[in-house]
Amino acid sequence: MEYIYAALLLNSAGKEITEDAVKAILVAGGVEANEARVKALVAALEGVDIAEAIEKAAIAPVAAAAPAA
Amino acid sequence: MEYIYAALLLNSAGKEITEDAVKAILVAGGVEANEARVKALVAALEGVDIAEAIEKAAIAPVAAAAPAA
Amino acid sequence: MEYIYAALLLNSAGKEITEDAVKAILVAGGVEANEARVKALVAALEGVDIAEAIEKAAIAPVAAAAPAA
Amino acid sequence: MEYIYAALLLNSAGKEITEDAVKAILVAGGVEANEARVKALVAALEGVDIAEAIEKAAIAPVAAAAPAA
Amino acid sequence: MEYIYAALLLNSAGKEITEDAVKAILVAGGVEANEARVKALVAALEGVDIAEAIEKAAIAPVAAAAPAA
Amino acid sequence: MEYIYAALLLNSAGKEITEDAVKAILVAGGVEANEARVKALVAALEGVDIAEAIEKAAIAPVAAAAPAA
Amino acid sequence: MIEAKSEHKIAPWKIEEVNALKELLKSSNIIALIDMMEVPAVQLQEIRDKIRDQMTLKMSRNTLMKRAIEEVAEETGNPEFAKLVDYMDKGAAIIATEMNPFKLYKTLDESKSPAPVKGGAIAPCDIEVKAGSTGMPPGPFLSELKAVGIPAAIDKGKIGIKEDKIVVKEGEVVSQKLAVVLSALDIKPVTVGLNVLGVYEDGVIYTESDLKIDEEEFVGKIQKAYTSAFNLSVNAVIPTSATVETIVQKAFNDAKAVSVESAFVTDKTADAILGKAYAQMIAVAGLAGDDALDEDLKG
Repeated sequence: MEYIYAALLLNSAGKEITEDAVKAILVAGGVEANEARVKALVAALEGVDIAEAIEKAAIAPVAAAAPAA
Repeated sequence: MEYIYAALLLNSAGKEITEDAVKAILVAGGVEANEARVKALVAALEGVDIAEAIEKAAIAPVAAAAPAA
Repeated sequence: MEYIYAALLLNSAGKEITEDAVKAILVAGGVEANEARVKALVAALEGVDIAEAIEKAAIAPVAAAAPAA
Repeated sequence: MEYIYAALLLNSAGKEITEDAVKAILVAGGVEANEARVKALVAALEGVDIAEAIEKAAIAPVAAAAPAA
Repeated sequence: MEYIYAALLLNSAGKEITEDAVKAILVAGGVEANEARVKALVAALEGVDIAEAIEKAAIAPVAAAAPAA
Repeated sequence: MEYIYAALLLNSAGKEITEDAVKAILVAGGVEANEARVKALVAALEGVDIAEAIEKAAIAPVAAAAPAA
Repeated sequence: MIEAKSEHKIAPWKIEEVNALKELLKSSNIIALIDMMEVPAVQLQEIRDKIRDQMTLKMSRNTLMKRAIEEVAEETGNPEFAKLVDYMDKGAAIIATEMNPFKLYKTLDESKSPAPVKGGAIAPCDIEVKAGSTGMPPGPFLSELKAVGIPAAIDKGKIGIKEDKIVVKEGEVVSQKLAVVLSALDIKPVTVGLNVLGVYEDGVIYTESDLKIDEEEFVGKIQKAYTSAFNLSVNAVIPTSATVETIVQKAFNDAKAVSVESAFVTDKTADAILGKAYAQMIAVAGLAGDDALDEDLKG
């Protein structure tokens, strides 16, 4: 999950999620950054609305639980 | 939230959560590290079983949903 | 998800999940295999117990539902 | 599960699920494709709205757990 | 599910699940036995521990969710 | 359970569950059909709504899964 | 055997009776022997009225019924039929019907009605007397109650029972005195009606234990069979119309689980992975204390 944490850290700080930025954070954290994973992650997150994804995560289970009531 | 993500990154990478390590990550992420907050975070997480807290998080949303239902 | 399905297919067939094997499956499926993603997938799955991850996912909802009840 | 993973790989890639396509993927994965199983699977999937089934899968578990209470 | 019931009947009676036996049962039940499905059934059950497969809860919740909703 | 499987086979195939039909299936499956048990089955099922019983069973697996966890 | 000895000088009415019984036995495909010993006349009449259209009921002497059954078995070359006499009991009667044995049993069972327990009988269940007024004025009944151990007293001018009490346990003998008291209290702990001794159909004799169907048990078995089939279909990946959707969902859930567990982001799982990381962050933030948190997280 380190890669994801790095991406969310950037997002939370209002920074762009770039390969270099993710790598820099991982390295600073003492993690050997796998080039391909960084590339793949950045590519996969392109076009993902992170704020919305997080919001959904916070709400989704609740919404799902509703019919259970 | 950046501070917490930094701590999670370290934890996930099996590193110790120290002030220096957290600061290094934040700086790499382009975040200005607030000295007091880093101190507080590291102090607060000392002796905390993060793995357990994280595990609970996986279940929590649903449990949390209950009162909402 | 094509990449994951390719990995699951190999795992289910008792084969090793290698970059070449994943690529071969994707190509057979008419999918252009992205080198970085294939590499990232194989790297990401290292250290993941697929059977356990699947089993956990199958049980989790039920376990999670308990406190909601 | 190899057969269904192959089918979903095709679906995920936006390809048609045909006997030949499923077989090609299995063979690429080093799995001996059983002609009859491929036929039966493709026939069974005809008329199934996979996208809809998947969508339901994402939400269902929590809701479904309720009657167990 | 006729095919599955035929297989379970044979299994429950301690008989071997062969193509001929499955077909005979289906025909006796007035069901037109589809050659490919019969073959697929027998092939799929090869190497399967039926007792175990019967007990292991399939993620029915999803299917169940529909009427429950 | 052979008798029940025979009945469900007929039900699944949209056929009427008669003594003769159940007996024919059992015999085809190599099971010696006990006259009294066949009669009892058919008589008992006259008062049972199979569709309803099955619908309820579709929900039950969740409950069944819980102790398995 | 008395009949054997007196064969040559058998009374004409007996011959007539046996012939009538034989005709009845031959008239229907399903022949039942029932026991109507304990049925009071009033109830018996009610039951006869209820079943009249569906079956013929005939009482006779056991010896004559036995003879009729044996003769019919012999005349029709059906030794299995003769075995019905093994189920004969005192108070037996014959039912001839076209109703299948299971339906017959159900019909007779449903025609049973509650009745008072007789003195000297075995209690079929725990018999309880409930607290409350008996509605009876003070009199000798009070001491009758007390005599069988029921705590009673005069309350507001009537005899009242002070507390719930089990007066006899299942399997114990009901005393004559208690039977009278229970009857006076209008407690009917037994069900009376026609009990099936044996039913013959098509070469098979069914007894009560064969005929007593527990529908719940069948429902349970059906559900178990269905669940078994469902599980097998999904777990062995043998798609059927009832399970193909679940199989697809299982495969998808497998893929999703592996994607999330490995943090390999796909378009279908980005939300789940990011959401998981976010939820973990929130969980850890909850442990960290306000000083460690930024404004967004303070709450």
